[in-house]
Amino acid sequence: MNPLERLRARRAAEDAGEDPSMTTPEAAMGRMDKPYGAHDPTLPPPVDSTLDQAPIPLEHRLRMYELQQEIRQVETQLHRLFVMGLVQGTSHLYTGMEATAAAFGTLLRSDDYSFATYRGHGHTLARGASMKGLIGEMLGRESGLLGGKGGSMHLTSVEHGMLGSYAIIGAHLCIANGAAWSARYRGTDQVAVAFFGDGTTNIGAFHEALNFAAVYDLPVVFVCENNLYMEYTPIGQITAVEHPAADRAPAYGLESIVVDGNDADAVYLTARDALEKARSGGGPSLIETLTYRHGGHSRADPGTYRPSAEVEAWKDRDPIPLYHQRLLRIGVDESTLTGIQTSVAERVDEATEDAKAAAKPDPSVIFTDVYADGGYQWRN
Amino acid sequence: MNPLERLRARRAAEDAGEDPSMTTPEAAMGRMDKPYGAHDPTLPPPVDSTLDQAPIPLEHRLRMYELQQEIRQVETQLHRLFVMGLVQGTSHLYTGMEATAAAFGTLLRSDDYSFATYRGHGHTLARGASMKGLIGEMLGRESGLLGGKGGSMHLTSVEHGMLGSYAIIGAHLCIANGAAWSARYRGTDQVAVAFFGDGTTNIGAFHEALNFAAVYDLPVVFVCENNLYMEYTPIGQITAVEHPAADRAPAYGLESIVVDGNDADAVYLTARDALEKARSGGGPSLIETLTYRHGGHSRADPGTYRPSAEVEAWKDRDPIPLYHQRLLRIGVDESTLTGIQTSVAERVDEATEDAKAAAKPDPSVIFTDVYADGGYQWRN
Amino acid sequence: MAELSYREAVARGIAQEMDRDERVFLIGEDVAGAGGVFKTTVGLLDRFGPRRVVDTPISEQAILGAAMGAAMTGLRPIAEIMFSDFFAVAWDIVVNEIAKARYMTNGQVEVPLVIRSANGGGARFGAQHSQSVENWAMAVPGLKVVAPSTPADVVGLLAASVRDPDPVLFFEHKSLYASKAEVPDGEILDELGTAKIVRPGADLTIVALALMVPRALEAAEILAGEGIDAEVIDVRSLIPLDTATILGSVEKTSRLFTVEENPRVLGWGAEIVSIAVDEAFWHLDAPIVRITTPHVPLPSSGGLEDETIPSVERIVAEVKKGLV
Amino acid sequence: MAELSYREAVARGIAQEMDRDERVFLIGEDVAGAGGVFKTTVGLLDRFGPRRVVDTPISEQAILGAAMGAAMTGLRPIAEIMFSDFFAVAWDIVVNEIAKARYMTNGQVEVPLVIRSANGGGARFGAQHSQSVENWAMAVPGLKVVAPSTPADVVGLLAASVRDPDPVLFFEHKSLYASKAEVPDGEILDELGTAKIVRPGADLTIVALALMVPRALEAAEILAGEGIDAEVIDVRSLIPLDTATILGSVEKTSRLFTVEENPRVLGWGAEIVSIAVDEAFWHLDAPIVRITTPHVPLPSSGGLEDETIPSVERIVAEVKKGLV
Ligand SMILES: Cc1ncc(C[n+]2csc(CCOP(=O)(O)OP(=O)(O)O)c2C)c(N)n1
Ligand SMILES: Cc1ncc(C[n+]2csc(CCOP(=O)(O)OP(=O)(O)O)c2C)c(N)n1
Ligand SMILES: [Mg+2]
Ligand SMILES: [Mg+2]
Repeated sequence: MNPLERLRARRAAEDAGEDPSMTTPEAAMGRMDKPYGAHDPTLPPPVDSTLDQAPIPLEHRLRMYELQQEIRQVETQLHRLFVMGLVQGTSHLYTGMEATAAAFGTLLRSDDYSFATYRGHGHTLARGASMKGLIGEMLGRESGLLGGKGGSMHLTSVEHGMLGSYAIIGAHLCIANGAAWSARYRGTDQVAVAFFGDGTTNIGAFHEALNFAAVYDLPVVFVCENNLYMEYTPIGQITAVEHPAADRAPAYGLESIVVDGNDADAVYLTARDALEKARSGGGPSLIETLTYRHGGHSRADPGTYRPSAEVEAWKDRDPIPLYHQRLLRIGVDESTLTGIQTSVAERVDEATEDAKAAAKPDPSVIFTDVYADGGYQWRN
Repeated sequence: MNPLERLRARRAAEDAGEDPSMTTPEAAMGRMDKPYGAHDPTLPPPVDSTLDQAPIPLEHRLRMYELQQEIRQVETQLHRLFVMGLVQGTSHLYTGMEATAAAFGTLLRSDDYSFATYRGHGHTLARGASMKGLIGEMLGRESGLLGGKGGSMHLTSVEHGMLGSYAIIGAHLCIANGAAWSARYRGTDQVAVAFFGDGTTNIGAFHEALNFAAVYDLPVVFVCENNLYMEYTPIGQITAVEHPAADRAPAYGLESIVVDGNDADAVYLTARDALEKARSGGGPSLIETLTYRHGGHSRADPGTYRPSAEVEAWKDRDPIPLYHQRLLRIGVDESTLTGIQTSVAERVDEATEDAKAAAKPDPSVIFTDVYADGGYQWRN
Repeated sequence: MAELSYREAVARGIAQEMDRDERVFLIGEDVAGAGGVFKTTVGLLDRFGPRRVVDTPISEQAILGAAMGAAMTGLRPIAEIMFSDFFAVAWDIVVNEIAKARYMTNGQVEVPLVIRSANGGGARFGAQHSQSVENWAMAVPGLKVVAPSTPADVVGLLAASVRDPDPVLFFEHKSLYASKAEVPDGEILDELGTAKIVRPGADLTIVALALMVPRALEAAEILAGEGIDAEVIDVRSLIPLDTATILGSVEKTSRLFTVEENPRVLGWGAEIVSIAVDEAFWHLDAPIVRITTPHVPLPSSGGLEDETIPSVERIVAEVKKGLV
Repeated sequence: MAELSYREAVARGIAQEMDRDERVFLIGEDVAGAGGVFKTTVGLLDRFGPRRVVDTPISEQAILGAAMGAAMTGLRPIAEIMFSDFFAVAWDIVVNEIAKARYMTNGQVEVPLVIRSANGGGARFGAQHSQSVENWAMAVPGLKVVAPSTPADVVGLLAASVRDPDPVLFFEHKSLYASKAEVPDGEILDELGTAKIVRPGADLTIVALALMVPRALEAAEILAGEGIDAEVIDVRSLIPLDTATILGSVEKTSRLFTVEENPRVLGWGAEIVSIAVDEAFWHLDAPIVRITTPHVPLPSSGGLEDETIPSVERIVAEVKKGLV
């Protein structure tokens, strides 16, 4: 049973008055009854080919394809640069999870607000932030989005509506509320979107943010990218419910939404509704996208705690080939897609060269921008 | 519609596939659409007279009566002492809410653990802690439960299993988990109980504590005493769901439980099940008891933000006369009850005299018990 | 010129800024309908309506997070943390997010907001509702930290804080709320980072903050009666810190005393001492004396609490001891 | 005697105490199966099983609350906060609950627990994963604060912390995890509140902590080459603080320097300076110099980070400047 089927089965069982925790084998999965890394694999859902017919403009589909390519290729490049010893600090790649950022990136209006986590490369690129700036930041260069002062975990590009990557779990859900608050206060119809992981649903700030958004009907969309793991721990092992976000939505008067996070079209349709709802005064949504990271949690992690059958099944379910196939099915030329791939590759190479050639930041910047006067003087 | 009926109606509407937020007037109540203090009153549920026949030992019922009397009379006395200018600091009376503490106090085993809030006089007395110690503490005397160092908001009597009153919202739910953890770790079947208010359900620590308890199946019972207000704000106005605790229980895989908190027998039956479940390894429960405080939030508050129809309806639904009537109905003599009342009154008077006569703490205690060596030396 | 309580001055300061700038709004627990648990925001809901004066759930992280997000996107929030002890439940948002956003984003993000909070002891509330935590805030780069001692300063420094482009933690002292003084009519705008010599003197310098300022002044009067002429400085803002005024005074008097309410270890006095030792060492005629709350959580009972927090008598005694 | 890394010493210290005392258990995010994100707890799950080595959700308040409740009821928890920056998300439990429980209850409640955390910079993790926050903890009455600089001290001070009846915050330094040194065989038990003179010297005193200790030692060697004989003290525990050793050294050398990684304002150095000025004033021959991270959030890029945290070169330079 895949997670979506499981959710449906559980709902059905509940409707029938059964207690599913006593009857389904998955219910036991959650707790510490297996040796480490030996838990049952969670397999991906089958591709929903009816989505081929979804009412999505072709230009949006091509943009999603391009964004997924951009993100994948940048992440792959960053991995290479890391192996070469050029990437500074930690990094958390988004490889395998591209569909969510791509769908939202395609739909968000340029004045909407994004808030991401330390795993935020994809969300940053999806808003149109500069590839040079991103790679430059990863290499700790002056040309970086943050001038080398923030690093991989804090990517921000305010001019693109990308209001930051936040490296301590939870806070940015609360901060996204504030941007949504501000939008409504100022009488605009901007929307704020906060992306975060499954593990993040267990921290207090998640709860405060969701209730707060619901109470004030804020134009905010919370997107839980459930990649099944909190670092090295299967999410089910440390979470009281199977769907860490969707099963909590009713606690905030919200609808439970689980969507295939490896299918950009599935995410697109859900995102479109949620954004529309928020923009028109309908209040917040909480969306759980089911996905998987191809690599480890961070650059240092080989990811061996994951059952290999699981890793393989999800790699087979890679969002990019899936989307490539869909585009071919609906009549896009292979050459168009190859053209996109190639032009992305060229831009990635160019950005890489740019970053490598960029200067290291001047030490004087250590003392800039602590306060609004540009400096760090806390005394006279 | 009273809250219980409302809950049932809402559930029924949901089962029927309706969206109740669009159809019931109560749904709108929650938000800021009325002038301050002019929200619709929330009326108490009718007395459930079938509880007369509940299988509760008479000695337990008499104990619950006695405890409710103790708590009520102590609170009334403290109010008098406050008016006389003798009570130090703030105080948060439990008047009107006695049934919950009385039921749990009657059921808890002497080695179980209680954790309460700043509104903890009742929970402290219900564990058998000394009345002299309690009143002494309120008067800031050396004879106080905390020697005058903690005050009203931190009542503790470890020897009675009363592990403390916590004045900052939320933390003690997490701490109660630890006591439950410890009980299981040590192989005992002790249970920990945490009491807290409706307003407390919106803070992050609530969420972390509930998930944590559920994940590890801890022997802990969370008791939300929903008195309809967070300080001066109607709970519905700042909470996304109608039942701040019960509607969140499913988010932790727990059953939704709402009980009449002004009927000690109703609380008793629910508490008994939850304690039994916890004690036998069945894990945590979350109980919401519906109740009302007769007075203001704290000693300084006249409580004018509450519709007078509401205050009157709930005062009519006072748990103590209700229980008195029940005991008469099931055959207890009026004289037995009067006897209990009188003996409690005598003990309250005695404790008051004791506290008034007690010495003020010696200033030297300012420097004791910061560290385990008894002192405050942080350096040599 | 009208006499105003410190409590009323808070509402007046907020109203002045809300009148001036539509981007300013007030958010916190029971700040709207109830006018604040300390009655510091009475009348604001009626005057500015529920869009700009907002009651919240008990969700300090959500409150400060919302204030931050709003500040990042063009508004000027004033958020209330009811008791400063409760900063601890949202400390991550304050120190890791609000304080660092500008720096980490290389100046892309601005967080112009004010967080007001009731600080300090004296009400027999016990150890979780009486702390002076201005030193917690002072230790965090990126924050500004203000603590007024008079009604006029409340209005003027609050206005300066609201207009400041950086995040400001604004500590109101619970035990000063009832105190009254003349406050000039019309708009008042003061300046952060300016200490005030509230009593000139020649023999020694006493540096104090918030509730300790009136106590230091009273102590100075008593000392004057004994022929000791103390200069009293009201620090007013810990960050930015007006070291020029403090060091100038030390150069004149050669003797320095700090009077602080926070517990002793790493109270703000330690920073003043360290700066003075570094930069006015050759002017010092004697050890610098920190008069502080001892390093204990605060006891609740009246007599105990009064003994714990520096009193006028203790200031007098310690100064005299320090002068020997 | 075996050579052990600082990282391995953590696991050894925990194992030693878990072997000794059944009441000790370890709880934190990814401490069990994965052996910790810094690999400091490798092998403990296999050795002690899932009852005593427990992985948790990302719920720092729940983790520390559970540790507190368990400590109150007879256990001896060791909880991990993965990065010390994350203390901020559970600061209320630490400072308002754990630190104050004994005092507020007049001694009824005990909270014997250890909270271990990876502290400090050097890994290019940026401002939210690199802070040195030992000064936050030092300011709170009721806590003990320990920060070892060598593998042997890790084992011995961790053992002392676990056996201590008070709550201890135990700061491990990220940039020391890979460092190696000889560690005696068998049980090691050290003592809190004892600073160590790690290099005797006659001309000046350098007081350092954690990663700053090896840097101070290296600086001292360079200074020795120029004829300057520095005494280096490893503070080891900020609370309890061994002022006797520090003041004794100052009385001998008359010159004091502190080297600290936390940002400048109200870093622990400020307390040492204040104590020295108060109690060794007449011994001081010159201003006391605090060598600190400047008062900024930490930048992430390698070159910037290295320039920000005190380096051997900076220590040498500042000492020489301070001696003029
Ligand atoms: C408050 C806090 N606790 C712990 C961490 C360490 N940490 C970083 S990522 C992570 C796992 C997050 O899992 P999830 O939310 O599922 O996101 P994912 O990494 O899978 O995208 C943890 C525990 C943190 N950054 N912040
Ligand atoms: C973290 C925190 N925020 C705010 C407060 C101030 N406060 C004290 S009681 C209270 C209302 C609590 O309401 P509820 O949980 O319903 O309990 P009740 O007082 O009704 O028993 C508030 C906001 C606090 N003590 N702690
Ligand atoms: Mg995840
Ligand atoms: Mg309530």
